[in-house]
Amino acid sequence: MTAIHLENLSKSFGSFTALKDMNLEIADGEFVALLGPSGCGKSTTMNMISGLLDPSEGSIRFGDRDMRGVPMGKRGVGFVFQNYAIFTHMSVYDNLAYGLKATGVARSERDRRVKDMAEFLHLTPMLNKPSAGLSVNILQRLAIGRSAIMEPAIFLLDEPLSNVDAAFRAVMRTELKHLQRQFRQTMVYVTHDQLEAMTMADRIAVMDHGKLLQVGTPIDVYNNPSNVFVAGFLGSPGMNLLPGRTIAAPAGLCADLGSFGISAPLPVAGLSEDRAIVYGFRPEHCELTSGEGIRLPVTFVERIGARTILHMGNKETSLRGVFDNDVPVRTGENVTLSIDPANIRLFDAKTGDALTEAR
Amino acid sequence: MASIAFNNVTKRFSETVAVNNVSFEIADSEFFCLFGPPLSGKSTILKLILGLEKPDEGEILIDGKPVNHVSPARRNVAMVFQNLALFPHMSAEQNVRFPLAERRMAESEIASRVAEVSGKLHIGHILHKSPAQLSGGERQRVAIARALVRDPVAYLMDDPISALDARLREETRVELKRIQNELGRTMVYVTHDQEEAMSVADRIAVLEAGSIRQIGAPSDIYDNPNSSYVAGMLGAPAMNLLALDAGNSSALDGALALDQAHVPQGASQIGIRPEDLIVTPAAASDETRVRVFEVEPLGGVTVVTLQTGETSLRAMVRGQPKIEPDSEVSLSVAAGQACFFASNGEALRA
Amino acid sequence: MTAAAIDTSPTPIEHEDVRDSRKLGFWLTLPAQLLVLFIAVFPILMQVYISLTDWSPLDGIDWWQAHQLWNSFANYTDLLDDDRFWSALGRTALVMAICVPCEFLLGLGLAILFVDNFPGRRFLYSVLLVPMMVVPAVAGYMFFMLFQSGGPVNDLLSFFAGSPVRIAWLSDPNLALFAVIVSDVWQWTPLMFLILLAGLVGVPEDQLRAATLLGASWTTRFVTIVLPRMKTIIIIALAIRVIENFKVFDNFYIMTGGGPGVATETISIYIYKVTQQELIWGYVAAVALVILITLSIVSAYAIKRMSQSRETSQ
Amino acid sequence: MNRSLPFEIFRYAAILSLVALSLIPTLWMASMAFKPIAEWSATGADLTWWPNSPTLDNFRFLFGQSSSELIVALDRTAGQPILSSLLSAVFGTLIAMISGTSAAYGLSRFGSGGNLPLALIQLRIFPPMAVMIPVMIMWAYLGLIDTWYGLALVYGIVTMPFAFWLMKTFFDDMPREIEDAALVEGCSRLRVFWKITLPMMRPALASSALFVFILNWSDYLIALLLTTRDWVTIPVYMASLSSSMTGQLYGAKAALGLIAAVPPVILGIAIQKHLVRGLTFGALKQ
Repeated sequence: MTAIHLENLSKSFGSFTALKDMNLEIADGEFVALLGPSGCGKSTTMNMISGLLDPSEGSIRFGDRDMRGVPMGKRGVGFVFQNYAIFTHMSVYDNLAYGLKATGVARSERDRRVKDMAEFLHLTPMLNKPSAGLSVNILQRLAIGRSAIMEPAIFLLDEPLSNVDAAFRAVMRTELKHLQRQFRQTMVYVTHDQLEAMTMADRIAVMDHGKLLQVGTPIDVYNNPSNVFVAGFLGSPGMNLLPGRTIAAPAGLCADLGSFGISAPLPVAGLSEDRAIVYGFRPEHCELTSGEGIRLPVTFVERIGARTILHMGNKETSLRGVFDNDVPVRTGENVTLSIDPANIRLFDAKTGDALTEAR
Repeated sequence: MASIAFNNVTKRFSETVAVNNVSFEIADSEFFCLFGPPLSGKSTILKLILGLEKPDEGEILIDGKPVNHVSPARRNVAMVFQNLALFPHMSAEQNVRFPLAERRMAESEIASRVAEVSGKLHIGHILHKSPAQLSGGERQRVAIARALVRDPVAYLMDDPISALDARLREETRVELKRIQNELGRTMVYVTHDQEEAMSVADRIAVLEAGSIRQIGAPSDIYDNPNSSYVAGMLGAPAMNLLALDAGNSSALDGALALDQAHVPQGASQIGIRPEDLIVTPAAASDETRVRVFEVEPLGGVTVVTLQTGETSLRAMVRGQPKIEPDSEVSLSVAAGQACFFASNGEALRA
Repeated sequence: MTAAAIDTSPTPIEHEDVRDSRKLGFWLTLPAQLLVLFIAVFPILMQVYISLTDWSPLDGIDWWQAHQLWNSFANYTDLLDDDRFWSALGRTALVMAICVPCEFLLGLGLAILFVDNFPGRRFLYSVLLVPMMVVPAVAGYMFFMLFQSGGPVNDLLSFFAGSPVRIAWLSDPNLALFAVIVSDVWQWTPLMFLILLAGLVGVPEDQLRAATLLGASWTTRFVTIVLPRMKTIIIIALAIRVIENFKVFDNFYIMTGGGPGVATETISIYIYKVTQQELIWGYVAAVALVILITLSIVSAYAIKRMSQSRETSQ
Repeated sequence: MNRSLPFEIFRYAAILSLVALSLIPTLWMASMAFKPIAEWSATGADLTWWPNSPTLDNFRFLFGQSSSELIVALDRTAGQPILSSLLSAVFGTLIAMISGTSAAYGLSRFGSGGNLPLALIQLRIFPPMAVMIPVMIMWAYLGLIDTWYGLALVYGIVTMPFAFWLMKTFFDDMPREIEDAALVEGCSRLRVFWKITLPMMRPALASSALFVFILNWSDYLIALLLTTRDWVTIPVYMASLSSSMTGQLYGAKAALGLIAAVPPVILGIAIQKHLVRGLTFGALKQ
């Protein structure tokens, strides 16, 4: 069980820089998710930690052991592949025992550790069965068990849930998170699905185009996104982002949101006037009100079981609000939205970075 | 315009029954969704409507007229296949023209219709390209244009957006709904994603192994499912199904108190939606407590997984409450929000 | 746009779809079935008929009157003590027992070297396939020139040996057999290399990586992951080469004509010579039938393996 | 996986030496094809790996010109055999492709054909010699001996199994829904096969046809049995290329060998990615 230190890690393939200057500390026993769209450099980072790729610059340290030049087999890395890479031509027992046998552990010792691990993962009844054709959650346990039995320094998981049936994925997420807490194992989980990162990770590292944008607890990254990309990427549906300009108003500095009217006073003090900003708020923070607020037409009502998503706005920008499923609104009606100022997030229009204090 | 009706239709492939005595009536210009797990007969029903498959029993009516013996071309029903089935060796324009060319339509008529449909679906700029050069979204719009160009009375879609990534799927389903509203044609839509079904459909038919378990508006099926199977199919996370304790006064060995008056006769299971389960930190006085197995924050809501003995259940709490894994909480359910099922899964009204 | 009225008058052909496809299916497979009937089934029946007689094209009577020379199973009994036949069969088996393993090991070795990508891989891959595509008769002639006593092989050997070497390869029974085997290995190793490389590349990359991460060395990975997953493909490659090698004729006959004496006379060359020179077609028909029967047993085994692999590769 | 340097050196050494070995026979014949008659049978010390004075005489000699050193010109030139090889291989390929492709489509789409698939594999497995006697009798009876079309018919039948199995795997790979999409527009099954399936299969048809052509072009035994004088193919003619005066006409035979060897090598490399599929009857796809 060790902490992982990534210092100024970069990787480029010819002229294409897959990863630029990444610094990340992963504490011992922590579950960190590398989250981002495809091509954002999360898999490159994982492959460098596992030793498949060598960094162009920067270093990787497990605890205080520098990993430069250490081959894959010697790094003590547990790895769960996208479709689990189970040795389907072997039995469950042989899969679990593979690592021990390959590194020459005595038969009796091997047998004991396999039986303990099978007991721990409820795999005992199927130990001697062939591993082909097992259900996907058993495959997940087998893949984790096969690596965990080698007591690895760190566990890497490469989007293991991506081709699992949607209904079953929720069960797998809970089970995986529970296993991680039981093993108290340092884990790095790579995914493009923000829901998986939010529900399982202790901390999320959001990446885009090879750069690490923000690292924080799910709630912290969700409530205080450091820039426009993170705000839009997290949450389903993502944060509403309205372009606007700051203007002086009797009640204080407000935002002129073009066709959507003037906003309530802005929560951020000390901003200059007539400055291009992005006015952001989460769909679930919208309240319908008869009084002051943003007036706009409802273009579409999506009733999805427990919640209803109202699509509002016009041709260029559309907003979304999430309400309970008994919200009495029909398509075509006009509504006024009021948003608690505490839930407003402002971003600089040019850089996209969050505006928290006067800048 | 066309209504589509099935009367006791059955279709067998060698020994498996793909469609088992199915009857339904799709109203004109309705957005009707066939929803169910993979291999539950959804695609076979589409092929029966289309005429690519012939029913072994029962009758299929389009606009009230029996069409069992009418060839696919003469039924004037179009379909967008799951992998879009564009002709790879033809350009996008040739693909869209194909249905009209096959019907030997006048060239001027073909040109005007193709222009109109490609305008509506914004594919005018890519008509010259071959399918291999198009993006996923563009290929899909060309497939839809090919289905619409001969102005069918109804069109069918077989799980068209399951290949797209999550964010694009959310936007495309709204787009599909908008196109269907605009054209006002009957649409039969197949999907296995429950959120997609509830979002787009006017009415949903929930299928299981070739037979229809329930038909109704999404909110209607969601609020009062007619069986535990249907209840489990809609809603994420799925409805909790708990065995009732003896005497029907509580569930989870007393951990969940129930108002006996509301529990109908013969009920053996209680179904509670995660959002209807109320979770409160256990006060010292509560003796029936439940352990928190796992807490999953989703941002807008938080899913709390609870465990007592062998059964586990989930609650969905709004916002970001301070609940720690392995802590103790007490449960209650809002009055009248639960469903009750008999031992055979049948829903029972209180 | 007005909706075209649905013309739902029942079309004349009932369920025309199902019947139409069955009819079309019949017409599509008819040409192939006729050809097979015309050149395989009918000839084999004719062959059985002739094999029970002493007929020969020189007797001046047409083959369907061959029953006049009826000798029932004499041909088959003669076959039992025809030692030239059995030595040819034995020699074919010997050639197979040497060629196929050599081609397999050389092919597997090359395939292992070609698994990873390296500069020049595509070019060298194509060049290595060349021998397989050369017309076998022409390959026979190439090696005929190479193994001449004054030819390049001796020249190379004398270069290495330091002193002039003039081995008469093609006129010594054992050396001639060695020469024809070299030509067969040269021509068909690329086929083994092609199939085994396709098998090696088919081994899932992530399973190999998983094994590496679990601490397995290259040899352990090869024995525990690669070979077991390639079992079916290896069997297919061997089955194909055994069957093809059994039929070998072209390069052997061009290089040595089955000589010196009968030193390189394989079963195909034996049948050819008996057919062309001794013209005892009744007897040859019996020999051919024995071969057909033994081979159809072997092919049934090969087909079972191939269809099994098609399931796994589906 | 990046390998250590010593392994890379070993890899190149092993591959290049094997490549060299595999090229020697072909290069020797190529060099012989351009050697003047004097260098044909040079042995020992004055054996030349590369022609000292390369000449095209051998090729001219093949096509009827009597070169100065050779006493007698050939009475029958190589033109006719080359034509015979071409005609029999091309038409044999046509017969194999037409019957094989339609049967493959019939089996792939409608499951018709009964035990045809199995019969086709077995047809391919039997040694030609084991079935040639009845064929020789029938061909003599039908007057097809020593004719290019007689030969083409046998080639068509013998290589039809390859065309059948290759095309069947290509048809199976093609998604059924593309044909359904055409059926829905009123195409009949035959029109779908003609207007949609075949045009889509053009690359597959081309590589299968080339594969079958290479097999037909490479035959020697069947031609040896079924042709005698007029329509002998290149390999059969090559064997007869020796004159009483100078024995083996090494240079001429090498030139003819080169002409025979070049087409299949070029075509083979052009379709190399389909070779695995063809040789294993579709059991293995690249």
